Amino acid sequence: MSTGAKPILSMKEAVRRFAPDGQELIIGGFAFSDPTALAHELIRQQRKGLFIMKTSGGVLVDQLVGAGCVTRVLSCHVWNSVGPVPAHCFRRALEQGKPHAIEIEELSYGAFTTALAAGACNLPFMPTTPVQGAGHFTQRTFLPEKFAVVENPFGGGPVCVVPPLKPALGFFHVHRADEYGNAQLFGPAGEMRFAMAACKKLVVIAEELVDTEIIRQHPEATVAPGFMVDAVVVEPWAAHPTDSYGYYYRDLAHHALYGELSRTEEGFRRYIDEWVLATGDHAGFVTKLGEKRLAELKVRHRRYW
Amino acid sequence: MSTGAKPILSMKEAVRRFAPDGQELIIGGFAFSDPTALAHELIRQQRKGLFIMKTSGGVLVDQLVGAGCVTRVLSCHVWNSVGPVPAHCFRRALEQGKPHAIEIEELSYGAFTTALAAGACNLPFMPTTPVQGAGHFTQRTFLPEKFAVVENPFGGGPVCVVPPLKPALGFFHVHRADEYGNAQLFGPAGEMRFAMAACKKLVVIAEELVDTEIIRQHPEATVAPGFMVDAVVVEPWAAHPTDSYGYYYRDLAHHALYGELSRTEEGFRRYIDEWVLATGDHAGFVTKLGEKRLAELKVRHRRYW
Amino acid sequence: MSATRFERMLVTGARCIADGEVLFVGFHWPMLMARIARRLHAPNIVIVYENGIVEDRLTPTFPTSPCDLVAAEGATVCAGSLDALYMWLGSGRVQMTVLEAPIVDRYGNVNTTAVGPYSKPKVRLPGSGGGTELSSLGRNLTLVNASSSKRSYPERVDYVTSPGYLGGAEERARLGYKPGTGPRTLVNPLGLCKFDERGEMYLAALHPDIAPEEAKASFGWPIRIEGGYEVLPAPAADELKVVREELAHAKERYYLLPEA
Amino acid sequence: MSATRFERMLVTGARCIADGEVLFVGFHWPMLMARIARRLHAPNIVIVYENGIVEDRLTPTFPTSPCDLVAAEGATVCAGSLDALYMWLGSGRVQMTVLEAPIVDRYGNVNTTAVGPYSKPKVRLPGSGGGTELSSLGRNLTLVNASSSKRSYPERVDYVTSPGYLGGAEERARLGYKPGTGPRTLVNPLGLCKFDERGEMYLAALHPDIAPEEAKASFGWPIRIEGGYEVLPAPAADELKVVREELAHAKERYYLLPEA
Repeated sequence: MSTGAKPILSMKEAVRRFAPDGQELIIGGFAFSDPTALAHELIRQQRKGLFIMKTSGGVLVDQLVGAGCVTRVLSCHVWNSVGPVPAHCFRRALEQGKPHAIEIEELSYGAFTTALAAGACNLPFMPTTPVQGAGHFTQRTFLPEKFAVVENPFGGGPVCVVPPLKPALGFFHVHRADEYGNAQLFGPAGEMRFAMAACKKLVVIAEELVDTEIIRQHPEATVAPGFMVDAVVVEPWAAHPTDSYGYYYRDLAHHALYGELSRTEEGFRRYIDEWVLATGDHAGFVTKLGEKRLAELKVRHRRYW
Repeated sequence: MSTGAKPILSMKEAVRRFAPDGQELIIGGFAFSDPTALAHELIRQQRKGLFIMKTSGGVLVDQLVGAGCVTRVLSCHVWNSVGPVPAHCFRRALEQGKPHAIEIEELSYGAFTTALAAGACNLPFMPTTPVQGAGHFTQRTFLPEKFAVVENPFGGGPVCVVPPLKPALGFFHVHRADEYGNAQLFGPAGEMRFAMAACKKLVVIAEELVDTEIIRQHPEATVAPGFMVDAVVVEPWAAHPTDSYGYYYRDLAHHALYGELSRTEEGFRRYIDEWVLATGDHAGFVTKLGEKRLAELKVRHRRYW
Repeated sequence: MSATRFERMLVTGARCIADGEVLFVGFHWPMLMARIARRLHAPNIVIVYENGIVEDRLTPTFPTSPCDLVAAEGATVCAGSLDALYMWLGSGRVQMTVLEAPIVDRYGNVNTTAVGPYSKPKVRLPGSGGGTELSSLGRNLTLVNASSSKRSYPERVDYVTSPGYLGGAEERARLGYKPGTGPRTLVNPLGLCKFDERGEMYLAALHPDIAPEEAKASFGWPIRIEGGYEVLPAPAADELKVVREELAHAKERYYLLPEA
Repeated sequence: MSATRFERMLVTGARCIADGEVLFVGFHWPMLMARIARRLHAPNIVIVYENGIVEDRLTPTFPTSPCDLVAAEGATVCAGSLDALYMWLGSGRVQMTVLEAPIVDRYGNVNTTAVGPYSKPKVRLPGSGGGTELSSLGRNLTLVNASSSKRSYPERVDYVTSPGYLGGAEERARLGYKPGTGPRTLVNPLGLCKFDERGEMYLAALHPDIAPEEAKASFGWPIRIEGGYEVLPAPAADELKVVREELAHAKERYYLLPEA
């Protein structure tokens, strides 16, 4: 939350500095721009007791849960969207307490979006989707005040409202950033603009670092002004196996591979050993994917930016 | 509110079809992208009794008020921002009832934005800036329910809220649109995305009509999807004398000319006679501006879109 | 080869889609149905997704989910979730809403969260995503359930992820849900269900080879069937051709298809 | 030529701006002050405007208002008013807020709406714009009043457009305004005013040639002056040079300047 140049950190260093055991953090992406490279580094550094907020958990949250890094999840959806097949680790944790039990708190995507909007705008609450009668209205695990109902002061009955959500820390995948932290994302933005602004501290994970003059060419695509950003990580392919609009496509085969291996605890361990631990860092992971796969995934049409 | 091709209307025809006497309408722009060409046509067609909503009224609202088209204004600001000099007609109407009295209702820009956001999202109300104690909280002319105060259900005291604002009709200046009504705006957007979505009917006034393939090149800049739009007017220089980002600059000399002439009722009449009535339509107005002025105002650097 | 029940479900669902409408399409089979409809009789539909994409034409590649960004290639609009869920869906601008409902009860309540007790589920499912919004806010809500097993139609779901009529239409109205919302239709391999004014599901149409008794036996409560229920016409040749092409395409895109 | 009082006001205001901060800058003289500060000692400020522009460097052309889009040429961010007013200002991310206050009272309440009765004003003014947000939500709020006439400093404004401390700091707190908001400083041609813990304005600093009695006579109430009030240093040569260059530039851009 300041102007001027920001630290440009390796993923290792960013995780070390910002995300100790027990950290509360929101992770960006909505089954696209999921910074899986961050999850891998959290696993490599053997984080414990994390409180992860993520709208669409996907394979990323599944891996963190499977690796035993997480004790709390706030989410609206956790699944492997290719197939689709289950998020097996997530299921094992909730159904069988393996590798250990986790606490889950749920919102709908709209409620999550509006709670983040309230947090971003520093408003005391925000009307949201009517969800009275839904399970996530009644069922409250660790956020007893995740919804309330107020009378509409202008008449017309009960209104479901959410409190502002203000994550202590956010890690968000973006397409590009400059040294001041100005961060740009093209394509659909989901809830990301609000989510980034709701964070007390914010780290962006960019596919590429660019000169500020490049940022100025598309000022509408800046999803976080530099003054919101605390550090920048430059990590190409950080969102693999999800999509990065204009950069690379969803890696369906890798989703399927993970889906297959993670059916068993042993298979999941193998995936982590082979793809996360043995690779050492994300550059190693990318090398393991191989030139051929990368070439297939690369978006081939010319970007306009 | 439908898919498919939309009527492409001349400004004359759009005003005739959509804006009869007594119409409630919100006009887009926030001292930039003010569709002054619309105001001129409303004056040419001698509209009466309009209820105009406009966040920043500017010279546009001043002219409508001076020409006697308006009985109600909902606004957060009405002034000639070059100089700055007063919006003389607006002052005369409120101070002296000339050419006739008008009713004014006021919001702050934030309250206006949040009321439009609530209208756009179809939410029953929205928390806004605390304005209790401010004049526009207390003073209510024709919107007795423009604010309310509710208790924060999550604790922490009174919260000022606004009801949703849903204008019956909107006319908005945009940069370009296609035949389906997909409308794009570059540069700052102010409250425009919310304001357009809050309207029950919506007409866009585009600097240029483009092929849908052009729209697809910058999907992030689409401020109104075609299915929100009821008709398209193509009118280059429609926002003169305000700016149209990437197209032309604010015409300071013209703002000053208008500011000077409108000091008196007689001078205002002369301006209207000469610049609005005698020109016949906006193409005539643009011709009267002259090649030299147009060349000065045109944005010279290369647009990226 | 004659059409499987699953293929007939896709055709029935696609036929429910009228040309020229704005559709909010949820994950999975609804996406396939909308694609089939677009190729057949509804080329001018405009599809919106929860992440803010507006897809106004057939994409070259079938997206595996709304967040598979091949859905955004050539999109006319890329906005965000506040736009999609509230400015487009909640505003009533979307004319039809299509949501997958793998477990659905008598009153159209959908469970995609947990079977068994929430805190110790027998089967844990993905959760809501935007499903709650589709069912809370969507107009002309059409549910899709590819199963005809009784387990998929309990009398009351263990967990209401996407609210239907809750305990009945009155309860839904009382809690502040807007008029015009709530499920209208359910498409499944047996045929079509509708909802009566009390919010209860009934069998309204069946495929030709399905006997009313067989259909009724698929539901976990004594479901009502209209005396003069409709018998659905078999898929036409062009419909079946498109369905099979799209299923082959989906399979290439790692879609898991039901056993034939 | 020695500095005019107006020029000294601009220098004083510019000096209040610390390098490296995020500033929310309102219409008119605040824009000029921020520009002067940027050229002098604060090149690294980041200026945000209510329409969603982030201006992180000196624009070649001085914008006549925040909506003169020469302000957006080369901007790093073009967003909207919800971003600017709430996500940046209301969130507390803006470290200093500068608002023109042409009529301001004992408790820092600003009137830019109407002099005389609201329904039949003697002088009608523009209204709030985003001014209400700047004073309601802004941190380190600095007001600028280019007048030193008593009419510009009534004991109580006829209309509160931008709330200061209302009837006193207690009232502001009671109504739900956030701690840390409310006016801190007022810059005018006489010097600087500050606000005490009850929210009342007092004279804290004067330019060298201004006697306390003269200053006090400009206010419509018996304003308190600190015994050891500060005497402001005269503008340095470089400050005056920049001020005059920018005034010349502003004049070319149709800014109306006060009579010398």
